[in-house]
Amino acid sequence: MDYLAQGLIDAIRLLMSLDEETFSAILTTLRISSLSILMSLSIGIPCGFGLGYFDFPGKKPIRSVVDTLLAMPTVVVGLFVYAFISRRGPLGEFGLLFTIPGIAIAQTILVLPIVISLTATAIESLDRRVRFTLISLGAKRSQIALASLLEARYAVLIAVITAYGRAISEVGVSMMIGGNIKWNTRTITTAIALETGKGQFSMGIALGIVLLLLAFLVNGSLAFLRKRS
Amino acid sequence: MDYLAQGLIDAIRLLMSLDEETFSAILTTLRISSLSILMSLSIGIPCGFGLGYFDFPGKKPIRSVVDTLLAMPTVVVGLFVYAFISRRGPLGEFGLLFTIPGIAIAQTILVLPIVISLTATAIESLDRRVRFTLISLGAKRSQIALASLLEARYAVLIAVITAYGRAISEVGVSMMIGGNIKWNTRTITTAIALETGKGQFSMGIALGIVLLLLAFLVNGSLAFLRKRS
Amino acid sequence: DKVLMMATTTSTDNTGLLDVLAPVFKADTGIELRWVAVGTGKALELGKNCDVDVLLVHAPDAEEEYVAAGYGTERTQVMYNDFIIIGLQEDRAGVKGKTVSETLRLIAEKRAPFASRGDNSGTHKMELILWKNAGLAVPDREPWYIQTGQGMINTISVASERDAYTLTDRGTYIKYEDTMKGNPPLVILVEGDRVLRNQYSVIAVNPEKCPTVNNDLAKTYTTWMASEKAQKLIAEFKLMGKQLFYPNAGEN
Amino acid sequence: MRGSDSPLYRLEDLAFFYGERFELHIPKLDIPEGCTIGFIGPNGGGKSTLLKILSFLEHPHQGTILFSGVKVTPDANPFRRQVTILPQEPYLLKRTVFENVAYGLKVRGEKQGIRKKVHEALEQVGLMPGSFTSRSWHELSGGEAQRVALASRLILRPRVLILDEPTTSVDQSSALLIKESINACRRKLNTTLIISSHDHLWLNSVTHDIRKVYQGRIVGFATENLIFGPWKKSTDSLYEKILPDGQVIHAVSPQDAGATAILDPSDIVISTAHPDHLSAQNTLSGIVTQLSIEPFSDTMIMELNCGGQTLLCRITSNAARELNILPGERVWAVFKASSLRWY
Amino acid sequence: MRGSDSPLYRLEDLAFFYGERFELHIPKLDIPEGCTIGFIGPNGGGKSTLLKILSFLEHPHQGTILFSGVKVTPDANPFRRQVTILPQEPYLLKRTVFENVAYGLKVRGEKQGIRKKVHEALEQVGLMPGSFTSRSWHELSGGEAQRVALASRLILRPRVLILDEPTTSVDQSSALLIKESINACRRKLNTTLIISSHDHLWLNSVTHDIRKVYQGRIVGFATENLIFGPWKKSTDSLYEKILPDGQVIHAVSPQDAGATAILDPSDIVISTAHPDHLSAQNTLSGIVTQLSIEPFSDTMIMELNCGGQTLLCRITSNAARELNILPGERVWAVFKASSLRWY
Ligand SMILES: Nc1ncnc2c1ncn2[C@@H]1O[C@H](COP(=O)(O)OP(=O)(O)OP(=O)(O)O)[C@@H](O)[C@H]1O
Ligand SMILES: Nc1ncnc2c1ncn2[C@@H]1O[C@H](COP(=O)(O)OP(=O)(O)OP(=O)(O)O)[C@@H](O)[C@H]1O
Ligand SMILES: [Mg+2]
Ligand SMILES: [Mg+2]
Repeated sequence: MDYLAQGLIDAIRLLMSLDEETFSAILTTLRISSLSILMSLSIGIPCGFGLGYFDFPGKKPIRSVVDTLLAMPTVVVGLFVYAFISRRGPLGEFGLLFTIPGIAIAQTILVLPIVISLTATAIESLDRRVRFTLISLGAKRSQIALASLLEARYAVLIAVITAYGRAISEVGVSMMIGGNIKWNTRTITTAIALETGKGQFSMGIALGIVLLLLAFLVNGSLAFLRKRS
Repeated sequence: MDYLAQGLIDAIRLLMSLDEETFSAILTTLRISSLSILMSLSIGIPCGFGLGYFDFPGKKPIRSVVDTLLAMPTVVVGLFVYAFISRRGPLGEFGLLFTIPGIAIAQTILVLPIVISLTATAIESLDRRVRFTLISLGAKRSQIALASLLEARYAVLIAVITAYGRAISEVGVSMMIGGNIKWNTRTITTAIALETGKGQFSMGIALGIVLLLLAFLVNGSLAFLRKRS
Repeated sequence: DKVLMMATTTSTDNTGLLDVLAPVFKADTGIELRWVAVGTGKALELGKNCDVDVLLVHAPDAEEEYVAAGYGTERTQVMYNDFIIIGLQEDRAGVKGKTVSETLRLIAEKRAPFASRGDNSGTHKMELILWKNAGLAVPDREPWYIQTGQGMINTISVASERDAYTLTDRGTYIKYEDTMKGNPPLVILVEGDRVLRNQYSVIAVNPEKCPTVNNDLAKTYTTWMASEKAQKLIAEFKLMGKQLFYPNAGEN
Repeated sequence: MRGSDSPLYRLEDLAFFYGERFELHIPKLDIPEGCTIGFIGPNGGGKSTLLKILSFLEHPHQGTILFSGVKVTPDANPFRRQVTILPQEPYLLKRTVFENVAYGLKVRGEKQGIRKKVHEALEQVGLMPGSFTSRSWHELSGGEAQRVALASRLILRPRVLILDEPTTSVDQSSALLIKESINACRRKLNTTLIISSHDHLWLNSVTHDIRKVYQGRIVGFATENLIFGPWKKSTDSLYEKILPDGQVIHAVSPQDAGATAILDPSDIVISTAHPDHLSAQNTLSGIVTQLSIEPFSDTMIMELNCGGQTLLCRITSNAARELNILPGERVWAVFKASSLRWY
Repeated sequence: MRGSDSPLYRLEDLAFFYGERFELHIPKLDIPEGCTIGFIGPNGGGKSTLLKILSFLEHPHQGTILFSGVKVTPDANPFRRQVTILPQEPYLLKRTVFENVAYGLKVRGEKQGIRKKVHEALEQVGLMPGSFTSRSWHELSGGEAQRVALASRLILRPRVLILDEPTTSVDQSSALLIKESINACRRKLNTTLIISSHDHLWLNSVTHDIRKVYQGRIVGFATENLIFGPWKKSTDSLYEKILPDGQVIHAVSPQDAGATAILDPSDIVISTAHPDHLSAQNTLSGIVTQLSIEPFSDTMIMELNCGGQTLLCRITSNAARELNILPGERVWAVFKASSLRWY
């Protein structure tokens, strides 16, 4: 119990003292999660729209596969990506292992199913009249996609928030691909894992609080978007 | 790359040889995830309904907090629960640490935000006429909740699937609270972490495939429900 | 900028030793040392895949195998610490001061809880050797034998929650003592046996198998670690006023 | 509780706002039990808002509602199940037609005879149960959906049945059927009916107590003509509105240029030739577009199109017979400037 | 491409199914450019389905559609932007009224003068731009929403404007306005108008080419009476249907007991006294409920209520004048059993 209280105190101290190590981890976390969320949205939202909007043969099996991939453990994604980007892997020459882009790619793969599945559901849950209305007003395919996503904006936003939450809080991928290298690829979550591994539970809690604060700020700015739209 | 191919072969071997260790982990995984998903649904769906359906002061801040908790790292949840149920914690006397119910409780806390947030969004995305229709047909509060959830069944189902995916694939909580004790609290994901730590990457992949197969079966039965409804 | 990529075991990282050595190494040689702290098995695997330039590990048998298979060169021992057996003060199996083999026999006989890392780490491999030395089969499904499959600190936590004995390296134990504010529930019961020595070595990844590795930097690092300066730093590294590692480069 | 002397609904000094934009204000309205009351009026007048309040779906921001003598509070309302509304845009639950119609019974815990009741309700709205019960909610045409929604209200045999434009997108013979069903409700169960509609003829055939709702107020009765502004000053005391074809309506002192005038159809005199030497300031020429009987009376409503402005005029059947006017003929409508009351 | 000899639409042997339950079947239909065509008929007849096909939202399962001579394919359709439909239950995008009305222009890449066009379109449907443009989609009454949806179609100035029951829940003066707006479209832009409605009078005032859609078929013209079964054999060659008040309609050899008969209003003779010694087998007594002018002709439509069965009868204006019949009076409708054609 003590370490929860102590963790809170440590969290304040970490932030107040502008602790350099913590800030390096915060920055790395933000960089990776922004990169991965941008990539996963730009791939996942179009895919999710297509999966939710169109009827095509094989739609149901694809949907099942995507839903199943929601259960993909981070470590497995990590191993999978590692197999490709390790020096001996087919993409070894790009030197992505132990780098921020490397982690971001793996995180993208991790959260893509969330983005796709939740976006598809958001589009499927739309009033069936949306489609006909947009077509009859003359919208072309990409305009239909954009307008449908706007109609489903709350549900799409929550897809984004869920995906972001998953990306920022995962540790398996960052550990496996990033290597938790201090000043370099150490994220808040890998730092938490490290501290916990050392038995520094209060420090782990403190970093956890820092992470949640970060997520709160990010969500706050998204909620601001939500209000404006 | 070899790991992937080798992993696939290992996965088949594991399942064909009815490997006892693997089956113990599968069983533990199923037990824990069923328990935690049942608990999180029975708490989360009513809360999510309330958050999506009613207007009350403080609704927005609560929503923000729930959305933020989507970014809660598993290790932090683990630490948090550990603080309560460890011997020295306030709930130490129940001896929940290193037990399946203990892990299930922690997992419940982990996936609750997903269930609440996605259910609330599902309810909010409903046609605004649903509420008036149900009231005017004479539905009482709990009947309104049930019927609204049924109206939003696709979106609620995907909330369940996402939560299930998160529960079955997480490792931090199972490790921290379960202790990864062989023949006892070792789940597929903690086994993956172990094998990966040992450098047995192909075994990690193999277990990952086993996990995904499990998830596929569970989703399949849910999809069957979806069809029938 | 010269960057040397190293895979090491968690103990060197968790204790903070590398945080002391790396800046000095950089000042001396201009090389930046970056390391990933993982289990020994995984560290060796990273070496096999050419993802790191050098290894700092403590599993002599696996290391020899690794070098013999041609994955590594210039295995150089740099330091050691030792393993200890810890348990509750009450010591229900009455092992305090006994030899290691006797200790294990007593534990098995009394069916006293024993936490094993069960993760193929250096510590785990040592434990397996100890069971063998004691003439006992390695327990598996005994209810008193808890296989955690986790890191050392977590295994100690499990042991303390379950009132179990466990085998640990001294460095981690001192760290644990530190976090418990000097008043840990588990105390040292058995120590000092020659077999309990925990040897750390540096191995360079073989440039013939991995053309992309920085073998020069690895060599520089190996030499530096064996240098008097580094050896002195290791000897002076203390936690709670206690020495964690004993330099032994060049010794056999 | 259920005082026989107090009306079923008593609204007092009631107000409901949508921001600054719209205010429904009803100083007083009594609705006796067992009566049928109709509301008509232009779009955005406030009919739906009023009906939502009467069905306890919305609570007024000011004033009180007494329901059979008991004050209605915003929350837990013991009368909720006695009142049911068919909204203007009914929503069908994403289930089969059968389940939609049966839902209200199910939530009331009824278990027996549901099947039979559902079939009856569907028949009441002209849908053959055999072909409809097992359909899914989306396998219906617009009018069929409207009627399923109505059936799911009729089946409840409520004390008060509130219908917001029940005949939109319903065909004429079904509209007749619906009229009969709701009349049967009233006769057999003494159901109080509150109905809004734009279909004047249909509403007229269901009730003769039709109120007009305009700009959030109940402004008299259905057949009244509304003449909208703008008005501009012509002579000292007179204001005028120019119709699209150039004819002019004169009025006395509107409050402002945009004011709306109310003209009672009984205040209009019809002439088959252009009248001369008349004291009334307004003489409009128009084409008769429709003649219809007014129920429960010996009068007739004549609809004129006076250069784009529709005027309803009330004449006795005898007068109609004597004048021998038929749709398509030109007549003159004569009324005093002072007959225009200001809303 | 745009052959002046080929009609705008040519439907040939077209069929559309909803499972086994419903089949729309149109052997042949031509719609010339610039015309106005109306569809009327009972609920579930297939009007909306037909209009969806004509607006390329659904593709028929069989048969061909030629649009200005070019065969229409299910996918990428070059004509899609030339045709727009106001669906039966219009959907407003979750945006402001302004953005809803402007959407069609925006997707067409228009940037200039949008504001002005939106204001014009809103005025066309009788909504004051000042008070409506900035409202959110849900801050509207039912009729206002309907009219915003219409405005967002009118603004497109389409080659073909398809309206599925455009006046539902719209008040009477707005219905007049809408009529004028769509007439202006036709006059100024030569827009082809395809309209379904249950409001016979309103539709009649917009077009005189009204077809009846019944059970998935286009079965002639609007004013035709439909007399539904059941029929039962009475004498050797005659079948009869008994009306609710006991009167009987006789017919010759229906295909089956449930068959529906079509009766042309011109085939009915009206008498003010009970006619004797007539050869026609059918003599029904009824009350005149309505008289209305038929546009573009010298005839009138008289609506009778014969014990629950509505009958439309066509008489010349002269005949109406001579007989001096007014709504509310009792008359007799006389027609031959053989006038009943079978659908
Ligand atoms: N949710 C809302 N927010 C703001 N204004 C609203 C809202 N709903 C309705 N209004 C406005 O309130 C007024 C009354 O609306 P109401 O729906 O009661 O009219 P109505 O008489 O039923 O009209 P209609 O004949 O078109 O159905 C209208 O001017 C409308 O624009
Ligand atoms: N999605 C659907 N699935 C199955 N049947 C349908 C579906 N949509 C409509 N139908 C059926 O097809 C028939 C024609 O429907 P349609 O909507 O075209 O009728 P309509 O003439 O527009 O009727 P209304 O006047 O009620 O709007 C109806 O019998 C209806 O029940
Ligand atoms: Mg309304
Ligand atoms: Mg229709």
